[in-house]
Amino acid sequence: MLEAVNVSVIYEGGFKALNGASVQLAAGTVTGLIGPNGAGKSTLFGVLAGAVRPVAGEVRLGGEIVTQHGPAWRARRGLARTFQLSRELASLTVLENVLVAQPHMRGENVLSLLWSRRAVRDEEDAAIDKARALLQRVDLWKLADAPAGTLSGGQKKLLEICRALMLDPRIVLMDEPSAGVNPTRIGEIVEFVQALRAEGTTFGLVEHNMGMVRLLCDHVYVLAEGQVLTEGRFDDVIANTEVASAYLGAQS
Amino acid sequence: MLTTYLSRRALLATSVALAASLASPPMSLAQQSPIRIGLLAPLTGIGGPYGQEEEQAARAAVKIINDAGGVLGRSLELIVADDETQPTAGVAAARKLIDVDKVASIAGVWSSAVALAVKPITLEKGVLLTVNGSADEITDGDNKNLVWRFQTNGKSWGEAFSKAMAKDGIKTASILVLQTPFTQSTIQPFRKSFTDAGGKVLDEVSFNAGQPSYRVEVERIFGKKPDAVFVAAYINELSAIAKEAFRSGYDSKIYAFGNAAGSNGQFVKNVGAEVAEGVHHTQQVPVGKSAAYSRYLKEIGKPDGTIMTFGAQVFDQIVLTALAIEKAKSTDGVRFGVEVPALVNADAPSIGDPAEALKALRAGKPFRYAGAASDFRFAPNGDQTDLTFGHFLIKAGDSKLVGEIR
Amino acid sequence: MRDVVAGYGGHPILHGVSFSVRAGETLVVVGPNGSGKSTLMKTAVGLLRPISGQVLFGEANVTTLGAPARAARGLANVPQEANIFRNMTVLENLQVGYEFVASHSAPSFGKRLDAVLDLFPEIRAKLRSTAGYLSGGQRQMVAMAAALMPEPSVLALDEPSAGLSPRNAEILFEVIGRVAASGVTLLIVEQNTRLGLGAADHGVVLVGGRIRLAAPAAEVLADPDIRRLYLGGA
Amino acid sequence: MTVYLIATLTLVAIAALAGLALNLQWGMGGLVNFGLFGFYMLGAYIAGLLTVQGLPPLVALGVAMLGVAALSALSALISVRLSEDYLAIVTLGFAECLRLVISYEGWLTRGMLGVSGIERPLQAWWPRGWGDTGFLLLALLAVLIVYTVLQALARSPFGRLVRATRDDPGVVEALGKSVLGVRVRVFAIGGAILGLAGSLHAFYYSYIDPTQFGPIITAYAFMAVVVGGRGSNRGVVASAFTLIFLLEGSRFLIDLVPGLGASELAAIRLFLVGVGLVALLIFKPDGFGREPRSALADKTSSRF
Amino acid sequence: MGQLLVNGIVAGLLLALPALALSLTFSVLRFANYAVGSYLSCGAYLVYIGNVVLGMPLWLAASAGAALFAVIAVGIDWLAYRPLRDRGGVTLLVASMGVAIALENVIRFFAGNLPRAYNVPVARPMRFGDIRLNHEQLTILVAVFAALAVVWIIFRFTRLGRMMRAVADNPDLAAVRGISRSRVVAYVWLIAGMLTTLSGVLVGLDANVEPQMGWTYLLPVFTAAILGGIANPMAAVAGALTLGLAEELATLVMPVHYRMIVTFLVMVALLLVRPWGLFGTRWVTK
Repeated sequence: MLEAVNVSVIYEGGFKALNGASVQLAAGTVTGLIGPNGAGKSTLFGVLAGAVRPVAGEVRLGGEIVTQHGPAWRARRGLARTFQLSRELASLTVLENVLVAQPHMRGENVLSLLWSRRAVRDEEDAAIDKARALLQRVDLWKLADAPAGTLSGGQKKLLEICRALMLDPRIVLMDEPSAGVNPTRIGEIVEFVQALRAEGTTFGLVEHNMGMVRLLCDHVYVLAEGQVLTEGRFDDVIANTEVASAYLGAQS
Repeated sequence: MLTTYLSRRALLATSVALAASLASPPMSLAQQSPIRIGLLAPLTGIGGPYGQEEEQAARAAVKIINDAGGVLGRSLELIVADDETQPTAGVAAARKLIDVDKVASIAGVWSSAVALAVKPITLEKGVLLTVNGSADEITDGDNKNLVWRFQTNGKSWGEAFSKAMAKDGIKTASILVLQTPFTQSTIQPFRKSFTDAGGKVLDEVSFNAGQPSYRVEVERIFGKKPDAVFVAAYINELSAIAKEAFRSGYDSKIYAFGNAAGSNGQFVKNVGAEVAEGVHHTQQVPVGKSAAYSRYLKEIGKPDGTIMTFGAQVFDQIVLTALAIEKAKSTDGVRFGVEVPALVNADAPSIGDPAEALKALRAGKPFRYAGAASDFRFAPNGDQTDLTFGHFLIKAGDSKLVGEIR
Repeated sequence: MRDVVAGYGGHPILHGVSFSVRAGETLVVVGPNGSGKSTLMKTAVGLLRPISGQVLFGEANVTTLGAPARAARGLANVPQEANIFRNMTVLENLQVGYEFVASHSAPSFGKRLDAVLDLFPEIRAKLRSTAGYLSGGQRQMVAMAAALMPEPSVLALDEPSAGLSPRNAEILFEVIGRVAASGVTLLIVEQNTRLGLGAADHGVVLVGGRIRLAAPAAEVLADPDIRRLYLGGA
Repeated sequence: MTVYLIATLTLVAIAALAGLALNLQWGMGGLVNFGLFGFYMLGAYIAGLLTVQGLPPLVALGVAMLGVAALSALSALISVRLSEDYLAIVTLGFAECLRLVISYEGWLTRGMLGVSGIERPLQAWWPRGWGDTGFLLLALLAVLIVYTVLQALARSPFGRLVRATRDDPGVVEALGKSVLGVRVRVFAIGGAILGLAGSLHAFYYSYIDPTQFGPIITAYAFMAVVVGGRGSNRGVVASAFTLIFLLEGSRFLIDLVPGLGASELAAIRLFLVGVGLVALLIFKPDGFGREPRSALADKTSSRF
Repeated sequence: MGQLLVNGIVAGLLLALPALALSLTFSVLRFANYAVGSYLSCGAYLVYIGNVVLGMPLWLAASAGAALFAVIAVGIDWLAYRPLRDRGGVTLLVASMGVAIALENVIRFFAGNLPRAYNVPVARPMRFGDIRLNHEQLTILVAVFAALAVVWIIFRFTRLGRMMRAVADNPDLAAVRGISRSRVVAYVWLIAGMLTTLSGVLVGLDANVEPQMGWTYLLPVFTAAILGGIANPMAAVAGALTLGLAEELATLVMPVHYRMIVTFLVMVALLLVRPWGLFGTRWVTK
């Protein structure tokens, strides 16, 4: 579905964030990326989403080479993402944050605003219904009118997830969705993801919460120093001593 | 210079107070409300160096008229507004003068751009407009006798320069021109007249007001070593350019406008006698020898021989406005505007002193007013005609008249 | 640290945290991402003022002091990630580490430079290089070396192993061991539980902005909760 | 006095339009357009030159709006790669260069001589002597229309997208929307309004020349937006009103403070403009108005 | 041609000091100070008072003026910029525009619009073969190089320089390393104030002292600083020289009055191709 082949990223100043990493997100599965901080997980997400351009390697989306296309192009083809550090649109309300993600809004076209006001209004009503369903699920609907900048860290994470899902994506890349989120809410995220996977959505997941990774991920990649250390089923990967020493620190 | 400026401000304040006190004492004048005359002067902006001069001249003229008993038995009151040498500000200020202060005329409009912007309003409201700007467009169209130019137009001045150069045996010349309507309007006539007389124009460069440096322009123009350079600019730019040419080691003669190079000795003060040495300038005369001009200088306390063209023009504007009002027995611009040309074009003995002219007018004696700035006639369109230009040369820090051009 | 509540924009991330580090010992704070480790570190070194609670250093209450003032009292800090001056040379980094903090009674710059370079022999050859161009491991060494220059009594390390390969992380913790042996008190926030706790005397486990467990390092390492947190066991 | 009031109100209307345009570009869109006066000038010139060529003034006005919108859109194309401070200096440079070109390309623009005799639209409609009042009504109508349109835009999904782009363009990209597209549209609409303001300027003065247009126009627009509250259209209109009346009112100071010359007074006036701008930023960071939200979102949530 | 190069270098040097001041303040404060031009004018007028009104020799007036304006620059920061420090670059940008307007009109109020000149005799140029160098140009050469050398030495080799570079590089880490940011900010304004005053004097020597003098320098100064990479002070000097030469040489092929368009085009082209400057390094942080 979505894959990166031998991608390398060098930041100006010579820092090699990725060094020939390859990952593959199979359709309808949840793929986990784990590894220590600074291993290049978020950079790899950036490459997959189109926000970071690799110096080498290529990215394929549904078999098509999309390396040269930016994040907006990929998003229009059903690729949604969340960010490691929440990037809420601070001055917009919670509801607006989610609504803005709704694709194909005619109301965003200035001329349609003039000619087809009725259609615009209907579209907006439909979008609000959809947003409400999402927000209610994560218990944010009660804050729909609050500026997003006033939310807590965990709430922002949830809001980001809702915003990504608003795109009706085929693929969702979630960068540490559980960070800062209240443990009881983590369960909801898990349910959310499982339900959508059942409908055929593909997920990529960067996560430090191993419980969540174990519950969700069909396939796991371990990254360290910009390279894929190993990959496989979660339990197999965990059993790998090198992985353990790199990341988990558990002396088995 | 800062100190002289401050003291001049003090002087201004006292002269304001003086004018205010003068407005009341003569009992007969105080009975009726004064006739208001507007002065739309360039107190700031690129015309800034000339704004004070205009205001001083206008106050002098008003004082002389009021001392002579005022007009129609009423005193004159001068209302000054700043046009910032900028059309938008000029329009706003003119609206205030017309709509709030109810002035009968607006004098002293220095910038052609401001004049062009203000003209439609004064025409609509029937207010007399006397200008110092020389762009041809100012007097174009049907002006209902409401617009009069107290300044030579660009054409005659440009030709005067070419004649002055021809007299000095100049074969090659280059042109450095500031981007304003007035300065530009002199260039084509100069070029044509100069080449017709067999001269050769090597190069022409235009520049903007308030440039940080004029080195590039000077290098380009003086570098070709023409016999003379026509610097069509005001005092600020001329000062910078003359200095730059001097210290860059160039020797081409500089020809400049009298209001820039003569200007009350300010140019010599700016650049020093050594740099100013040998700078030519031309100016409509008889500045310096008319009765009206000496009366003006005396009133503002300047020694004879000081050249202050714009001031002299404003002086004439106010005096003629007053005379026209008296003659038409009306403060309605449409009615007294008609009288303006008659007052200078009449075939009668010349009078230069405003007080005497007023007396003659009241006595019904025929006369014509010979102005301070120039002994001119008015063409029907509002332009001055029949002008004589003086050709001056700066020597040892002083401007010397070296010839006349007609 | 006593009952510290801290966070950003009025939203607490730490909900009343208390612990202490005794002189000469090494304390490691572990916990999952988002548990408040970085916030705790920032509060400890003075980059973040707590909403309530106190920070004590030695006998003194330093709650209201900013980072420069705490540094001058001998609290050195190596932040996570951006922990060197990239446009400066290694030597300049060490100089900056020394000159604005060292007290007048401290040994001279030259003496300290020798002493610190003995701890980090790897960077001796790189003194003239621009720090930004070094490898991750070397940069981490430079950062620690710079922090140690003024001979601080306490060194606070924020995720020292972040971004390092397992091998480099192990090398780094060997060095940390050497530093600890030289008598410096260490406060380390670390994600690599085994390496971190392996080098520590005491461990603190932070979850959701609260302390879940505080015990000698070996005990913490053996705690089944920790295994569950990190391995996701049921 | 009434006449003077009418003149001042006309200036208020023109200033309000410029402020509204900036409020869209900077207030809502986060795009720092220091070159505002350049676009305004361009509008004035297109309208002025076409009118003196004999085109009906209203048609010239339309062309000016379209022309400035097109050029604004073009200049926004650069913006996508620039951070805010760079965009500010680039637009400022663009405007200054534009002024140079207008000053020197006399064959097209009549250079420093300026364009005179620009006819006002619909002058024949009004009875004699009511021309200024008629023009004021026209200008106020323009403000009303622009205000209504902008208010509707601000509350529409488009406005939401614009504000989202201001807050974080990276997120908007990640949501599949083109940031460049948004910026181009914002600049174009703002440009059309500036074209309108510039045209009205040309009609009002009936004479334009390059010296009428300078960075001070930009400064006034920024003041109007800062005072009015970034994003609040109502606030901008109100503050344009206050601002122009203060500035114009200060012309009367010369009659009250006899010790001061006009040049000193002009200096004091502009000094206060500068100090006022800084003081407002410090003491009234959010201005006096509030940014509109998308209407339906407001309506829906108020059901609770 | 040789003359053109000499003139271009001098023109570039005139830009170098304010460009340096601009990027110095930018690197530490992270905002583009639009008032840099007005600072230049203010400095020039202060020196004018010393030189002409009080009759001091120019070098003495320049030193006194630089010292005085340095303090004023710190004061302006304290009054206008410090309260806005946390509010982001754009707010400060707009504030600096307000500061610029205010300062320019303080000058207007006290000194009017008349151009003024320092009390320095005008002399014929020195000639070296075909190349002429006038005394002001020589003064500019010497003064700018001296100032640059001093700033470079401070920057590279002193404790103060390391302090400034540390804050510019990584303010949080600098705080951890015991450097007080507000102290560094004050020092930076002191230096920037002195540099702009000196450049004001040199611009005044080269042309006139007038209220608009700084504003006309604004665009080239920004271009020069951006050319060098705005957060990289020493590269700003290289940017200034490049721009000075480019402007001068451009007059060979296009009308003199369109020089500003050259500046503008250079800037836009550069921003599109290398937004981080010709000589700057781009550090990308996560």
